Parts: sequence; structure tokens; C-alpha cells
Amino acid sequence: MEAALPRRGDGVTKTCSLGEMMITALSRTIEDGTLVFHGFGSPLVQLAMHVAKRTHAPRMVLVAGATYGIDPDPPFLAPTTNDWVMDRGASSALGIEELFDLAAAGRMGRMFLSGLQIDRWGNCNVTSLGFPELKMKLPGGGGGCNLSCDAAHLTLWTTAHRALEDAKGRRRFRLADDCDFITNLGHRTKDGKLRRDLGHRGNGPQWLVTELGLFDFDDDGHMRLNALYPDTSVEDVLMNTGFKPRLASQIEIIPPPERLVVEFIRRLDPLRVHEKEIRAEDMRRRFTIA
Amino acid sequence: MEAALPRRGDGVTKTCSLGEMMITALSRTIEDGTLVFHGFGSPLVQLAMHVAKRTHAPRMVLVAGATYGIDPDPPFLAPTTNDWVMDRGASSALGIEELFDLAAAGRMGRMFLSGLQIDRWGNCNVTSLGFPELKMKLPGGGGGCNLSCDAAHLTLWTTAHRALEDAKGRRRFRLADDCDFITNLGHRTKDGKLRRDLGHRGNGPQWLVTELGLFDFDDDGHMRLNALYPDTSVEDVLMNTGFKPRLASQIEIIPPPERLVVEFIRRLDPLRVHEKEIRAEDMRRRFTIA
Amino acid sequence: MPTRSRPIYTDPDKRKSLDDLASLVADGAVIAVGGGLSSREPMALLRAILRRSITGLTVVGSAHGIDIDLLSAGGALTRSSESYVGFEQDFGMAPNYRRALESGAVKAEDSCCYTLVQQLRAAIQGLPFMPMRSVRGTSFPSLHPEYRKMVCPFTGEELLLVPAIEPDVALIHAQYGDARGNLVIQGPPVADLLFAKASRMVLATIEEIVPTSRLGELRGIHIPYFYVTAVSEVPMGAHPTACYPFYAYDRPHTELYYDAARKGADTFCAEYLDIFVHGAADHADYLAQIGGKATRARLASWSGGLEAWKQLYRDGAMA
Amino acid sequence: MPTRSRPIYTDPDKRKSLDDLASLVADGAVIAVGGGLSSREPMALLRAILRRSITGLTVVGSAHGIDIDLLSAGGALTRSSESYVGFEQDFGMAPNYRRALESGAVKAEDSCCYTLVQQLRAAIQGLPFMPMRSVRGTSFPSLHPEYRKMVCPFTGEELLLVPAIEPDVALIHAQYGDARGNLVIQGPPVADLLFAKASRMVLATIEEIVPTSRLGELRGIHIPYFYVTAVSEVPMGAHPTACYPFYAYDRPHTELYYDAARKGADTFCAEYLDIFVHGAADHADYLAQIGGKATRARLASWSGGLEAWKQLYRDGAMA
Repeated sequence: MEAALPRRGDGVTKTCSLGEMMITALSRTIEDGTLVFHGFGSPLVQLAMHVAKRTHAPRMVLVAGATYGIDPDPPFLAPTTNDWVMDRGASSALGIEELFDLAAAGRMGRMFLSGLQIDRWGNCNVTSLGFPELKMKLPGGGGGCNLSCDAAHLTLWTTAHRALEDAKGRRRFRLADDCDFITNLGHRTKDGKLRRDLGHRGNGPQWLVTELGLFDFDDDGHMRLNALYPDTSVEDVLMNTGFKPRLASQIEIIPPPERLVVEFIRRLDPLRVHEKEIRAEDMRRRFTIA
Repeated sequence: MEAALPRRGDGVTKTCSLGEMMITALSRTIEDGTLVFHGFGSPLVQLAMHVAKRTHAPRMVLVAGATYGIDPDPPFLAPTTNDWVMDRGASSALGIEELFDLAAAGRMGRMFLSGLQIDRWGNCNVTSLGFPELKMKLPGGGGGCNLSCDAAHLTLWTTAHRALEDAKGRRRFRLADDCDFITNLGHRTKDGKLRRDLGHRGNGPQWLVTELGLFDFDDDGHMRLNALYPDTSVEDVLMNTGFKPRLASQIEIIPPPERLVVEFIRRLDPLRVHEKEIRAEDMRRRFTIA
Repeated sequence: MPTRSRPIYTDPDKRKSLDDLASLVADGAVIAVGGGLSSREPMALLRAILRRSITGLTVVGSAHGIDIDLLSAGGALTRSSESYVGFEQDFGMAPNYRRALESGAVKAEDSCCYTLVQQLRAAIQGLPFMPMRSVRGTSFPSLHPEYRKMVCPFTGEELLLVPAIEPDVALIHAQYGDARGNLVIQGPPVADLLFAKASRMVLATIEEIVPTSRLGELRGIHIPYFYVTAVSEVPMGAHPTACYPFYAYDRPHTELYYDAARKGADTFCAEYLDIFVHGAADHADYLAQIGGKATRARLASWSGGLEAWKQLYRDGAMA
Repeated sequence: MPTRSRPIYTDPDKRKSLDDLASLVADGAVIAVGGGLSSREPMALLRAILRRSITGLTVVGSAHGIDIDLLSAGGALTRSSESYVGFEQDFGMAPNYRRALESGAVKAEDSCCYTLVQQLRAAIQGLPFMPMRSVRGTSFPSLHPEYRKMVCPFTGEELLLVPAIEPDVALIHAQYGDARGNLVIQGPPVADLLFAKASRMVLATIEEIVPTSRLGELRGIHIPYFYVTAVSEVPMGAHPTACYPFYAYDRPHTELYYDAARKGADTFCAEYLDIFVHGAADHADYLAQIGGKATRARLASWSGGLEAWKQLYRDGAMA
């Protein structure tokens, strides 16, 4: 099916999906000339990095998660991250220790992190719901804890901002008032200590991309709504957030990707691996592209 | 010339040189099944390790200095250590950090060290004569300092035990009463502290091979004459040592190498690189072999 | 005990049966499992361990999946210090692992990749600890009361000190190796090199044992023999994870595994463990049960070109 | 300042002239010279540095020879933290180095290989120091008052803390590389990989610049481009040290060097520096002076077989 997609913008592609919007928004947080890393289980971010490398950030050092390949050019996205598919075309590869050393020495410009709880300071929990009494074991954060401290900047993302009711009618907020466990450090610790007083290399979360909007973090390190999708509202955000996010003085609309970007994403992800990250109800959303 | 040497013991080779005696004595200090390392500038030791590997210690892990090749089989000894000649046939190679880590983790069984001053406790000075006021800069000890602390056992050697008179008629003892600078640690520090109280991995110097005799170290860590060459005497040793070495209850005669060993050495060192370590007056010494 | 000396292994022929390798893992050992996620995990050796009913294991590692999930289901674990155990976005959270940790059968002592790296490095360097800067401010120190802090005498800043981790056994699956124990790992080595150097024993299954001279011609990471305690030639030994260039990740088999696991412990036992682990007398039996040569050919087909490779990973691709 | 962030370099074309590379070395810089003993030392770049009359350099490194001896003779150094500088048993102690240190022109701050490794590792890991166990009890701490000791909070034992060394510039000669700065080093990398990662700048001369795709096919140590500031293609750039597989160590030229050096500073200046360094306008001139193509052919003859290789190293072999 993907082979039928036009290789150049010829006007056939007129809309894009939420996934493609999010990939584009994530890619815009990448600066050219910096070393950027994604973890495993993050196809939206994998695609965002490849989009950035081929658009505004040709000199970014793209380090692929799990394989640690440098600037790979994978023929397609594999469903798991540590597959040889994913480091085809890499000019070299790092060892696990070298990748983390780069961050610890202040050489990693950006890392992407997520969580099953994300609080107003950008702390993320991927370890467990309930702590120390464990209610639900989460898979763990890999190296996210270390990189949240060491990487110069963080972009957070989640595709589950919307707080749905569970079978018992409870709503569990992904953007939560409090993280049960801080796996990845945001701007303030559980006991209110400021990140900047800890002497870490990194400056902490700078952006958060969700399926409802785009957030930045203000001078206090507090999450602030910055932009919405064409089909979401401030009310959607407020209703689905477990705390009161601050609002930018002007809330923008997230611009859609260019057609060539959409087509590139579709070519690079013919198996639609990234759609595994998108909830069924968000699969229907379409956005007009330029 | 070396091509004319018999490849098997056919009775032609009846004597050996001091270098060949010393190589053999050094090789006997190696236990099978241990990881053994030599530094640069040590052809006698290089040859001793290859002799051991091909005689009584086939399972030793032979790590070549400078190249860090594992179990190499060099076609001939090159005049410098970090030459590609020297790691031909190695099954793999270590990085500099890995070699030293092995010692620091207690995995290096033996290292060979020398010095321009060696004191009764086996301390070696390769850094400078005169300290802190520098009278003569010595070349430095490479990683000897670290390995003297970390390697399980040390074999020391020198080919300049005999204290010759210099132009001004002064005799400078290689086996000195005191090291101006301790580059490689023996059994006691300058201020009399015992090695064993420092918590190092290694047990310190176990053997010293010189052109005059073979020494071990007693329970106090003091140097003790253990054996002589057929052509040296206790008096030779005492006259040429800057302190009074202890004497073993029975002083043995260092046994000569087997003929096959001598022939092996001559094949492996056709350029006679190891003779650069031997003083001119010792080149004349010959020993009957078995 | 981070300051013990670690042994070296110099036996010129270390070949043993897979079961003999498993027998070297003692109850209660701290083990480091090589590979990661869907790649080059020593699955055959883990199944052999489960068949021997070894228990009380602690696992340390970075990003893992079916390997640790299977050990959890098989009752071998009592403590997990992994940084991630799951099936990424592809299938999701690890069902058996979650159950084992949520029930308290396995104690959760989660760690993070770089923390693990530093702790292994301490062991490799024969040091009691390594300093690091990150982790402070997160909740991990509350899971790890053994961590210490210090004020740096050079800069006055606060640093975290993490103690050495010296696994009792590293379990590694390598593409190539020789009888003496030299190993060659191609593609991402994950933490295998660190595990090999930091552990007291290294047990390696090898896809193809070759002469030492052949190893010299192979590209990749070379692990010198003296770190390695024993080896066993086990073709398809990483299945259902990938071991390129021999075979790709068996996604359909993993889906079968996952579906059984999701249905609960009893179902998983009946539908998976009793068939593929305890129902298979040995690795040859297992290979027959997963489809024998046909499966091997299917998973080797990745090298036939991009379309073939892609086909292996499509939803609904047949096992 | 071990805790500064280090830059990365992403210019897609970093090719510069040899002299431009030398111009990036500032007076007073701390430099790390790649290679070691008689192998793969960046000699052409060092000669270019001497031609620019750069002064006040500090050198850090492990086992070196003609490189540091030449810098000593050329007046570029004020401090040496090498672990060894000499010509092994082959020629003996380094004459110019000795003179410079014995006269006080260069301050002797000798170090040891593993101490250096640990100090570079601290820089690589962005840490202010690394712990180690060795060195205590020797005289080195009296040369290095910056060392600290601590009592281990885990074991109660005493450890040495050595501060990070972050060289301003690493000077490396690699066999292969590309325009972007990827480097491939074949044979013993000595400390070059550590230098590349720990330093703020990496200046690399390269025997042969090739397309990036070609690098992927080469065996050896790969240094990723982002560590590397600038590169220059300099064939025979390590002469008179070896750069296999291109050429062996030029022992006769080294003997010529050594004989001149042994005769004293003035003689060395007249018989060597004024000819091969200041008497050569650039590297092309130098190559002509050492014998041009004939010398290159002689040194490449090692690959013709063992007898040819051995012949290069016989006493009395002709330059």
C-alpha cells in the first residue's frame, strides 16, 4: 500500500493524521547541530528525529535508541527498536556507556521522555503506580532517569492526555497532580527542591506534546499551555489535566506539517508502527495540510 | 644467520648467553593459567613470556605490552614494542583501559618491572635521580606504578646490577640503599609503611633476576639472595649491592635452559633485540646447557 | 562484595552441553542477561534454567522483554533490578513480570541504564563504587538505600556514589565464538561487554562455534576468552528474539507468547510454559515445536531483501 | 575545569590545511598527543606546530618517544605529564626531553598510564574525579598535590581521587577518515579514543580521506565525527613513526634523529631542527627531504613478507 504513495508532493495528500501532527510538533523542538537521542518504544519520536534531520536540522547528530547507531537511514520502521533494521546506514555506533557518558559530559542536546504520570513540573513516572506500596508495576524508564538529569533539554510527549473513565468510572489523569514515583526528573523534586539547585547538567523539560496540545514550561518550571490542535480547546485541556496548567498569554494553533513531510513519514513507516502509540479514538482525527 | 639454526635440538647448540639464562630464569617465575603482562622496552621479558607459554605455561594469558594483543605469535622481535610485528597472531586485543582494569580488579597474575634504582623492599625508581631536586630525568615508568600496586605478583629484573665506576670514579648502585623516587611500589613505602596495610590488590615483588643472581623477598618483604649463576659469587653480589641483601639458607645455582628453549629464543629474536639490554662485558659470558 | 578478585578462565576447550551451562547457575545467584528488547537474548539458556527449576535469582540489566518476563513466569526470580521490562509499544507491558512484581513474589528494585553502567564499571575496575551526578532528585534513591552521597573535594558539588555490581553469572548469546571461549558479537552489544567483564562467571551460548582463526576475520565486538567460563553451541539459541545475521525477531511467536501471558498465570502455564519450556525435553525439542526448519527459513528470509524483511513484521504475518 | 560541557562538531566538511590545523592550537594549551612509542604519532602536525612557534604547551599522555622529545627540543613545552618518554632499549633515554626537564625549562609532572586513564575517564563522564586504589604508597602524590584521598563509605578502605583531565586539544593521526571527521584507527589505538572523547577539540591528520561508505567496510576503532573539530589529509603524516598498513617505523631516520639529539641542543638544532622542521616549508618539503618516494617505498616494503619486514629493522639498515 505504501508503495502507491506519491514520492513527491503532487496534490494527492491533502490531510494528515494526529500521529503525523504530533511527529511534526516533536520534530520542531529539535535544534540543528545538536546531538539528539530517542529511547526504545518511541516510534513517534523516531520519526520526528528523521523528519528533523531531513528538514531543518541536517546537522543534528541522530543517535538511535537501543542500537545507538549514529545517523542511521533505516529502510522502514521495525516494530521493535533494537532491530538491525533500525541502524542500517549508520556511519558508526556507540556503546551503551558512551551514549550515557555523552549526556553526563553535557554533550547531549535533547532527549525525549514520557510517563504514565506527568506532573506540572514535568516529572514523569514510568516505574509504578503506588509507591512504596505497589499498585501497578509499570515497565520502567530505561535510562530516562539519568538522561532527564543530564541531557541539556527534554521534550516530553504522551498520546494519552485525555483522561478516560475506566470500567469503574474512575478517571486517572496522565497529566497528574502528583507522580507516585519520580522516574524522570522535571523542574522540582517531590519535596519542592528546585532542579537548578541540584547541579545537574540538564535544564529539564522544555516542551510537552500531547494529543490535546503543546505545552512549554515557564520560568518557575511550571507547565503552561502554549498551543492547541485545530480540533482541541482550552477546555479539553483543563478537563483532562489533573492540575491547573498555566496558560500562555496567547494560545497558538499547532501548524500542520508540509505535504512532503507527511509523505516522508508514510514512506518511512509503511507498517504504521507509530499508530500503536495512538488511541483508537484519535485515529479518526484528520488535519488539513498546506 | 638465524635461518641456519637447527629447528630441533641436534646437539649443535651447547652453550647459551647470559641473556638466554636470564630469559629462562624470568620465564620460570610465571605460573600456568594466569594472566601475565609485559611493558614496553623489555625484550628479555617478552621472550621469557613466549618461552613460558611454549613450555610449562601453555594456558597463561599472554598480554603483550603496548599492543595489548592477547596471545600473539610474533614472527620476530621488533626493536620497538608497539609495532604491528608484535601482535601478529593475537586472538584479540585489549584497550589500554581494559588492561589496567584487569589488574585493578585483581585479574592480572604477574607483571615484570625494573628500575634504575631498586631498593631492598623492591621499590623501583624510573622517574628521576634526585627528587624533588632533579639531577637526572629518567624516562618514566609507564603504567608500572599502577601495576606495581594492582598486579597479584611482580617479577623485577635488571641487567645492570654490577655497580661500575663512572668517569669520576663514583659507583652508583642499581640495587640502591634508597630510591630517590618510588615509581613502582615494593613491600614498604619511603616512610616505612607496609604495603599490606595500604589495601592494594597486589602482593608485591616476588622475584628479582639480575645478571649476578636470583633474589626473592622474605616474610619481611626484604630482598634475599636465592641463587647465583655458575660464574658469579656471593661476594660479587655483596660488592655490587648498595645495601646488605639477606641470604637464603642455601644459595642455589640457576639452572641453564634446555637446548630447545635456547633455540626457540634465537629463532624468535633473530635481530638480537634482547642483547640491547645486556651490557657489553656480559655479552662474553657463556653457560653450558643441558 | 565488590572488592573480591575475579577469576579468569583458561581452559582451551570450554564446550559443554546447554544443560551443563544451566547447571552452573546456582539458586540465589545475581544474574545479568545479555542482549536486550527483542534482540540476542539467551533464550535457550533461560529455558534450560527454568527446566532445572533454579530459583531465587536476582536479575540486573537495562532494557529487556521476553527474557525477564519468562523468568518471572517460570518462578526463577526473587528480585529485579532491571531498568525496563516490556514489549515496547508493539505489545505493551510485560504480563508475567507485572504479575510477579505486583503480587510481591518478585521484589522490584528498578534501576536505570547509566546507574547500572556505572555500577558495572566499578566492578570492572575493582572499585567499591562509582560516582555520578544524575539520579539525585528522582525517587530511585528511596528504592536503593545502599546509595551514598558525597561532597566533591575538588568542586564542592554533591555527587551520588553507587556501589559496584558484580553479577555472579552473565548469560550471553553470541553469534560466533570458539571452543576456547572467545566470543564475537555483531550488531548492538547492549551491555554484554560490561556484563562479561564485571561478572564472576560468563556462560555463553553461541550460534556457530568456529575455529579461532575464523574469528579474526569477523567484524564486531570481540570478548577475549579468559572472561568466559563455558560455552555451548546452540543454533537458534536466541529465539524468539533476533540473532542477526542468522534470523530476525519472531514476532508471530512473540504474539502467541504475549496472548497467552495476557490471559493470566494459569493460562500462560498451560498454553506456553508447559509446551515450550517444560514440554520440550531440550533445545532440539523446542526447535521442533516452534516449527523446525520452516521457521528457521522464515526468520532467515530477512536477508532476501527489504520486502521480505518487512513482511516478517507485518500485523497478521503467519508464524 | 572538569565540569564544563564539551562541544560537538557537526560541520559536514572539516577538511583544512595542515597549517590551519596547527593554528588551532593556542599557546599554553594542554595537549594530548595520539599514538605511542614508535607508532602512529602525529609527527607532521607536531612539526607544523613547531613551525608556528607555539609555546607553553602541557603534554599529557602514556608512553611516548620522538613526538614529545621533538616538542621539547622545539621549545613548545612548559610542562610534561607523560608516563614515559624514551626510545625503549633500542636507543635509550630521550635526549632533548631530558635536557629540557633537567634544565627546568619544562616542569616534570610525571604520571602513570592508569592514572591518566582514570583522569580522562572522569572528563569523559563529566565527573570532577575518579577513584582508584593504586598509586598510594609511591612518590607520585608528592608530584601531584592535587590528588585527594577518601575513606570509602561502603568498605571503609582508603581510596585515591584523581581529578579529571580535559585536554584542550587532542592531536591524532588516523589511517582513514572522511571529510565529516569520522576516523578509523587500525592496530593498537593506544589512548587515542580516550583522548578524542575527553578533549575539547580533536585535530586529526589522516593518511587517506575516503568516502564515508568506505569507512563502514574498514575494520578498526571508529571515532564518530562529532568529536572531531578539523581534519587534514596528510600522507606519511606519522613519519618517522609507523602507520601500518601504509608504512613501518623508520628506524634509520630515528637513529639519525637520535644521534643528532645526543650531541647536544645546538647540534640537534643545526643537524635536525633546522633541516627537517624549520628547514622544510611544509610537509611536502619534509617528504622530499627524507627521501621522497624511495623512502615511502622502503617503508611500505614490510608488506612484502617477513624477510623484507625484518630487513627494515636490522642494525645498519640504510635510510
